[in-house]
Amino acid sequence: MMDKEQTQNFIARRTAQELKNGDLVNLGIGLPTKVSNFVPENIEVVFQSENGFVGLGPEPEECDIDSHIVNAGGMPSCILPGGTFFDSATSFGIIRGGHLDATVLGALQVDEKGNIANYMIPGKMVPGMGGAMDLLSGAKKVIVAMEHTARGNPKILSECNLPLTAVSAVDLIITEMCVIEVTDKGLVMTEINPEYTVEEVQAATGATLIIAEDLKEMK
Amino acid sequence: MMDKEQTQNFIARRTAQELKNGDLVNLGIGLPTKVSNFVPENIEVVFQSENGFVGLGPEPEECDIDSHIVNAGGMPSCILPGGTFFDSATSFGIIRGGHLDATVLGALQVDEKGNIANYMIPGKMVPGMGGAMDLLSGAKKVIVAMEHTARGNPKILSECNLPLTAVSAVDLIITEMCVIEVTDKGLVMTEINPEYTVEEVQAATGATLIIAEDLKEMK
Amino acid sequence: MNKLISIEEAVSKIKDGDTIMVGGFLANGSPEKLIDALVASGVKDLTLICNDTGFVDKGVGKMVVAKQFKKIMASHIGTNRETGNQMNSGETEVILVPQGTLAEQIRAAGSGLGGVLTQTGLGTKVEEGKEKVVVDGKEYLLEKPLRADVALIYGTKVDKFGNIYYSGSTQNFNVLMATAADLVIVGAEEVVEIGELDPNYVRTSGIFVHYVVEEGL
Amino acid sequence: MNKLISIEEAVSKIKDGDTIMVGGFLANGSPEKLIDALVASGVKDLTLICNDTGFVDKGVGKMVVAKQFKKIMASHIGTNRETGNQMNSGETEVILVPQGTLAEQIRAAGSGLGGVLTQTGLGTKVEEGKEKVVVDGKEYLLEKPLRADVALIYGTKVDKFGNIYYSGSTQNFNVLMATAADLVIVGAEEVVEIGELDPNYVRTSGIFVHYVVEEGL
Repeated sequence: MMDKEQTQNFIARRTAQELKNGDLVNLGIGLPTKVSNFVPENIEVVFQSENGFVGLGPEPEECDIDSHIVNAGGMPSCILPGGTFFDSATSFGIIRGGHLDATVLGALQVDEKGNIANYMIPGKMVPGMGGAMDLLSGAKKVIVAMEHTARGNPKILSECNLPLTAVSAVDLIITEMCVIEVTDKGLVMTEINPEYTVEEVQAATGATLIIAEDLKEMK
Repeated sequence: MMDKEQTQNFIARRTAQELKNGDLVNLGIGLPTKVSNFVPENIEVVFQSENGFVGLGPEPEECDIDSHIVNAGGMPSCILPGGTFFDSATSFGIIRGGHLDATVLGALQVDEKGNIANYMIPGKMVPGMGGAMDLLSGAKKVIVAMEHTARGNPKILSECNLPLTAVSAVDLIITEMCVIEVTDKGLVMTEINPEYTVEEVQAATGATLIIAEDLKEMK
Repeated sequence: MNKLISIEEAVSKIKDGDTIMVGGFLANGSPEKLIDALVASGVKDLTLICNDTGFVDKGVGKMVVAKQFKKIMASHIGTNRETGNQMNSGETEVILVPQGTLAEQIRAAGSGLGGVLTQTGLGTKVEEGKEKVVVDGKEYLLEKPLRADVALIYGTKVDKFGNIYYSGSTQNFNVLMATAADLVIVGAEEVVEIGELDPNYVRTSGIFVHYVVEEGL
Repeated sequence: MNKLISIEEAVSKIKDGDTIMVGGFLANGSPEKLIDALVASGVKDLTLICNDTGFVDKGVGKMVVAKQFKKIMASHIGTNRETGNQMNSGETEVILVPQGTLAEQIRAAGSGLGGVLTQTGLGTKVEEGKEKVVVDGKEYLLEKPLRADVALIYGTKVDKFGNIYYSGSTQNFNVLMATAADLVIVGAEEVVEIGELDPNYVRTSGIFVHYVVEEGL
């Protein structure tokens, strides 16, 4: 069994393999942020920080800290050569305008229609949607990268019951157990972590998984 | 009788007296551009050039020519200390957004409803509206500065018959003959050039002028 | 035209019940000293328009802790537990707005546009009570312009006319809010003379700014 | 990611019948050498979206003289008599658009907005055939987003990734058009290495740009 950090790194590493050379990508805070640490060396990916720049560097430790630069999580951050700063309207123009090749977000719940809930639990935790609704509506490809369950409870459901962040928005779900494509026919599991059986993954999932004929091993 | 240049300078000088300290002002091309030469010395007025900056200088001759700077007429131009360059969306955000205290424009026709026609003569001259429709819709105060007639024909009418540039937009009309306020009751002549009689001005006008009780001398 | 005034004078212009916009993103690019002075002033019953409510000890979050808001419009409140507490207790009304929509609503107000047509929020709680407009067969939410009585913004280098140069990721909502309030006050990290800023580097023209306050670093 | 190509290669990407946007305002901030190369290429039946049609011997006006457009959308054509001639003879369709509306329509397309709500043009020929939307009792014209197949823009200093620094009044429509076309080609007065431009001074991010061409002065 992987510990929490190993699990998150495993998911982040697999997610990074979805990125293509030249992609412009926005990573949500938390687990998705780790994806930038695993970008294959043979491709160039540009990361956007929705608070106002492109060219977000992977590791703040590696540059001189400038108090004027933070990432979308509010943490001290760096800009890489070729990056640009801009205001929030320009930033979300990039996001809504179809200029973002992919976004990687976490989720509380995802369902077989590609609906996603990740901004509030009524009466309890209400962090707000931040830029998530715009990212889900505007990015060309939406990847949910998250742990498969929360305290043993499924997060992948036949239908979300928390307030939605967006409708029919998710393209791909990547967890420590498997890779799932959201299709018109439902959730298709295309890859499985060999540490788990199909039965185990299905048991941890609140929706019926369609098993791809050429189910592959998740690496 | 004044020649054409004297006439235009007379109109421009009177128009400049309408500007207040701290005003942000856009001047149309042609006669209105000359207004900047007559701003009273005791006030500061900032001029906007709708192609993308504020801080337009009055006389291009007085500065080093930079080929990257032109005014809205496409002529080489200068920016004054405290000026700023921006793009066309920002420029018209300023114009439509109510940030412009006044605009001075020329006209082919103006009528007693404050309607104005100044961008096309169907089948003949069709220069286009450029920024005029936005200026007329957005500026807090619209001043038409023009010669009273065109080849002897009235330009101030009871109703424009050329395609309108804007409806109920004009606040003040300044010509070589008089100053006219556009009011709910109609066109009120508030000042007259002492070279003309009220009858002469009325004869050169295609709408009935209301003569202000305290009609003043135009200076 | 010198717009430099003291922090005290600036703060005296904000009245109980005003709607204020405050620039910044998780306190990055927020006018920290103006916020401190507002906390000290005790002004209350304000409505806040801000990207987020910062932290309990940083950014506009300090005013949340001081209970100066009756209503808050923001895209994110998760970094300040006090906002969530006041929301859940009913003490403060909180309206959550998608970040890109909030940015465009402010821009629309500042640019004289009648509203924003966006697909963001369709099918979610965000669309409740809002009109939809169909353009070429596609549905969009009509989001209305957002103005404020006062905008409190930040600038890295600001000249006395109010022209602002921003460094790093501090532009965020400052550039937009500067255009959309009846009174715009900028808290400057550094104040310089008119003419010292290159007009090509300025992102907010001084024509939008009413007062400049020197905050220092 | 080096996007620098030759003018010939850039021009070969524009096909008969394409809709093109060309940056500039009365040829200030227009990619003059790209325009010359397009005239030489003989590409035709194009639709032009541009602020104005420049002059017969400067800016996009040279392509008007070469009769390369079947349709032109612009705010002003008065400085190029050839545009007026072709319009009056019916040879070229000319649609006049208020300048601020044109700017916002392009921005809307580039920003994923469904349209623009503006009062500009109400009560004039501009409103003919257009939908109106009422917001809080006020009437606005609904103007639709404007995209192009190709945007030909200008930059004063451009790095090889396509980041653009503009000097003076050359930003105009370039900044907007860079966001609203399937293919964006920038004609650079000067090409510099990636990292040479200060990220605070760049107005168009290279993420919008597909190709960079060196025009020189």
